[in-house]
Amino acid sequence: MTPYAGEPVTPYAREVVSGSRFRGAGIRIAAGFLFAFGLPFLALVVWGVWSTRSTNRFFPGPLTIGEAFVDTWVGRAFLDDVLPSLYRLGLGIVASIVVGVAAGTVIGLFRWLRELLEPLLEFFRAIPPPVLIPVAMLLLGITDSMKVVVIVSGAVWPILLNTIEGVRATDSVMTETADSFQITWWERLWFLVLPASSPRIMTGVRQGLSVALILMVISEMFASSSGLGYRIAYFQRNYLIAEMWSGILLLGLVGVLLAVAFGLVERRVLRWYHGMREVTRA
Amino acid sequence: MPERSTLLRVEHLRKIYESATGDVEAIGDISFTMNAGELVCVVGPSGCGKTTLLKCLAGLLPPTSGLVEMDGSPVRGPSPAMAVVFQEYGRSLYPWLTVRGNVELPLRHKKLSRAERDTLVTDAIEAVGLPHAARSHPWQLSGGMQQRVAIARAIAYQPEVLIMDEPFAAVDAQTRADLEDLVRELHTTRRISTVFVTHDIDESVYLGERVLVLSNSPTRVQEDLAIDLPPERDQLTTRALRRFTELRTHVYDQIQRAKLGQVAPQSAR
Amino acid sequence: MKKVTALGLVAGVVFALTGCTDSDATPSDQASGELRRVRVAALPITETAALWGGIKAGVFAKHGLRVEVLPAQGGAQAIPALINGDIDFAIGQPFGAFRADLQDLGVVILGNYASSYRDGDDINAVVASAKSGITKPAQLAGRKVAVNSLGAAGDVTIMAAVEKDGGDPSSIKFVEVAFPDVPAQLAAGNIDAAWVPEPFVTQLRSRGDAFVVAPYQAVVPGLATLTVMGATKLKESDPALVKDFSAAMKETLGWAQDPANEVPVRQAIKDNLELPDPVAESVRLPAFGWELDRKSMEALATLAGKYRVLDRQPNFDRLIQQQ
Amino acid sequence: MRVLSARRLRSTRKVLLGVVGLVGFLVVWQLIPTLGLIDPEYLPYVTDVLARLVEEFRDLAFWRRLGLTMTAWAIGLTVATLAAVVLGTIVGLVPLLRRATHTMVEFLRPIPSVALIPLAVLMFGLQMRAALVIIVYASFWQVFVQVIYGVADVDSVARDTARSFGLTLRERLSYLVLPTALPYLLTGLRLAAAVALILAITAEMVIGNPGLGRMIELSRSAGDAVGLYALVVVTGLLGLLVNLVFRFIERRSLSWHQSVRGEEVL
Repeated sequence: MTPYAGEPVTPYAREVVSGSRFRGAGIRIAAGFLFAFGLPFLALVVWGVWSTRSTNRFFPGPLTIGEAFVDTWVGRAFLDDVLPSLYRLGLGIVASIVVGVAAGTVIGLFRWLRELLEPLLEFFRAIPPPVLIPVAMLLLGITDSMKVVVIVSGAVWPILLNTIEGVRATDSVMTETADSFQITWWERLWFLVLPASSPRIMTGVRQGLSVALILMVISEMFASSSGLGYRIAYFQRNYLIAEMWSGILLLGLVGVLLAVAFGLVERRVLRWYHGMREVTRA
Repeated sequence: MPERSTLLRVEHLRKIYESATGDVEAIGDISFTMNAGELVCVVGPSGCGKTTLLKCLAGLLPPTSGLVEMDGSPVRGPSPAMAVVFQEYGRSLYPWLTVRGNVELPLRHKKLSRAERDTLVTDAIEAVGLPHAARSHPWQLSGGMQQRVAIARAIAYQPEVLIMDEPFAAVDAQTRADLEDLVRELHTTRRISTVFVTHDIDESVYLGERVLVLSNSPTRVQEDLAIDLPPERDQLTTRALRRFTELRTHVYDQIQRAKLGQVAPQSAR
Repeated sequence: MKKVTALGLVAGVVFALTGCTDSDATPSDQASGELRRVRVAALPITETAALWGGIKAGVFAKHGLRVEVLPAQGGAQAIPALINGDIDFAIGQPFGAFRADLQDLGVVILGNYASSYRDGDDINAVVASAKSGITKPAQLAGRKVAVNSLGAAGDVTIMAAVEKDGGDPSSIKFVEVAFPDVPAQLAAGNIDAAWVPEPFVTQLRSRGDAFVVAPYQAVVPGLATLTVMGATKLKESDPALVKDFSAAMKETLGWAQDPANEVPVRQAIKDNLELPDPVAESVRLPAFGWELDRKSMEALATLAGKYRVLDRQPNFDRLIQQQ
Repeated sequence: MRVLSARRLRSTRKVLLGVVGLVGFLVVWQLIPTLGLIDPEYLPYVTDVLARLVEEFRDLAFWRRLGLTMTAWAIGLTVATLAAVVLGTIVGLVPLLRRATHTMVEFLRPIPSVALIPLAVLMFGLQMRAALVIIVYASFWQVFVQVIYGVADVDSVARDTARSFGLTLRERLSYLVLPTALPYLLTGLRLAAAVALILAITAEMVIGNPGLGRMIELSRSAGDAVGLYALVVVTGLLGLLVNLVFRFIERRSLSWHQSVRGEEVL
């Protein structure tokens, strides 16, 4: 039904796969594969060769790091360090979305509230979130909830501000339509306000995700005895260079997976939006 | 014609937009009545407050003074007895809902059984000729089809009055003719009372049983004209009738006079 | 509107400039250009008072050195800087040097800086919260104990002390808590006991928390807490500098250890750390001294090996280069 | 005229409400420790914090630290922007490169920059350079991605027109690509400026190179809650300032552009 929905709107994806249809799918797939993995592979090879010649002990080769990765993260460490981190991250993200969207909707709906809070919000958003770690430690102690609070305290702002903006900018005709059909408050929220602001909300969530990941790492670097951030800092303190790199790699993977998961959810939630944009662009 | 009862009564309606430094009088004094089952076209020069009038009728705007009465009780806000079809179909349909979802939305808070609701929705979508597109999203449809969806949504709501605000201003001529016929058809088959606001003189004469010509702002009713064309109308023969041309010319004159009505005192000075 | 803003800005600047203070200004800026510049990384803790005091007292200038103290958060930052040549010397815990040696980073220990006491009140201790009911080391088994940094001298000596007292060292749950955060965490019940240096030991005991053990004293009496480190490279390329610095260091530590100089040493704490004055006056200082106790360090490394904190032993012949 | 004064009235109301909100917040803050809801040791009185703030503002040492932080910020942002503009333009203009770098970019971009702190520390110890690595890495992607979007957004008709008139590469860059990509670039720059500030301060906190972030860490470890809160307020104000300045630049240089005008309509 929605022929355009499958297409993401990044400039990369907009690039239509070139090459004639008659040359066959095989070549196209091969070319796609080459494009997707050619450069990363090349980079790995160059890095590998370089590392065998270099004496810089802070840059081990990809093979060493790969080995360290398996040794370090496969097994118990995954349960002890990775899962708790991901749990806190997940909790933080969910809480940020709930708080951000709920508060953003309320603030967006009432003009006086918006004007009352605007300078405050601008200020709080501008505080670099890691700065709040010491404050959170003072108020909450060194606990899991403190880490989650730190994550939320940073990740909630882009979601909150984008929600306010999205709710505020709800189309006037759409609102009048809802008025004229006497749509109830809840239906209006669910069928008009939230969907209408969903593109902005999703933009906010995307920004919030990367902030949340950063704060997960930092909060663990400061006050923790477990977790991905703690481990990486620990490896560095003990000059376990390859292990440290493997931790960075793992964080990168978490980031990529988070981005992919978000992409899937976003495409689902905003199917109508991307579809509509494709149509208007055509 | 059977005897009709008064459905909508407007008396000395006045609307002034207030702003910090001065007031703008959009509607001066409008009075008219409308019977059940009538199709009344409202036509007037551009910028004469047609949309304001319509919003007052629909209860979306509170009038400054005067009275709007539905079935004998005053209108104080949006009422379930009215449904509005807006000019900007692209903005009045919700793009995140399917056609069916859009038509169904206003029915959700009506106390209807699931089956009743489904029947109403299906029936309305069929009535506007879109059963094949029920599961599409509005933005996948052409402009004309989108306006059909808006109409379907309005009739599924089962209002006593259907209010249409220049609904076809943004579609091309051919589609427009089709949609006009759709409105005529819905009116004749379902006897829905309709207020149709337009700036198009031909359209008002072709569609209406009555045409209300408005003056320039501050708006008054310039003329309340009965259209004595046969109820069976079609694009070719009706528009070719001599009476059609006469009526059209008459309305055109009225509108010109409405415009001059404001200019005249200045030139007299 | 804009004018008001601009006026406010000007007023603000004027206000700021009229009442200026500068808490950075140090009265003892050596003006002489003949002095050789040396960059030393040190932790911002009370023990560093000896270094600060020595500089102010002119000990280093006497040896032709102008010392710039760079505050390091920990050995982890200082040692890479040492290897890169960004700094010349670092004062840090010997355990960092062990780790660096195990990775062949090319770091040597040039001399001692501060040690714990063989008897009497030590400079650090494990303190347990009153409600935990812990009074002796064996009771730490199975409890949550905080150290400032996992996998270092703190947890190693605590495990040894617990075992010595008949407890199961492997069942202790160690967590990392920075020293200043310990009081609040103990009070909140997030941890049962914590290893802290002065002034926290006194502070905690006075509010009713229980002294459990001084792990250094109990396990390796007189263990070095801080040592002076340098890069092997520097030692080879500029032996004269190493020699001068070592001599100055030795003199400084002797100066600081002399009870007659306690006032300037404590003054250095007040000048350089944002500690309340009463604390600076009363904090217990370590034993300063240049001579390394190699045996105590070997004992520490052996214990670390025993408790699987280190998987190999550092090469002490290479690591320790007493000047 | 009418519209203008109506707008003025509205903006007065807005300012008033904003001030009320701010004052309300400060009062609530003052009340919490006063009523004993939170120990003043953990949440100090707002009056104490403001007094400390004034004290800091009169201390040259404070301005020196602030200068260090802002120097790292400015250098990092400049380096990142230059690199991102050059690379982004090249990659954005050549479709082949765009496809080839896609995987790489999509993998590197989400790596949280703070994960590189340990690496930066190992490489540079506690110098400003260590902080710069992190600042540059984080802000680079903000600009880079926007530049690619912008360069790729060049209207195809406009591009064909340019080609048919035989414009040189240089002309095409300055008359076609630059105007199209500029709004994107400025958006990226605004985002990057905010990110760079966050990381400049974070790096100082974690690595310990001198600056505001290190002052925050020191206040924390000294248990100086008043100083800590005062510094947090400073960072917030600083962030606000950076934000306002870059938003102003964006508005100014793009007053003709749809996206900016669109923002002001509502």
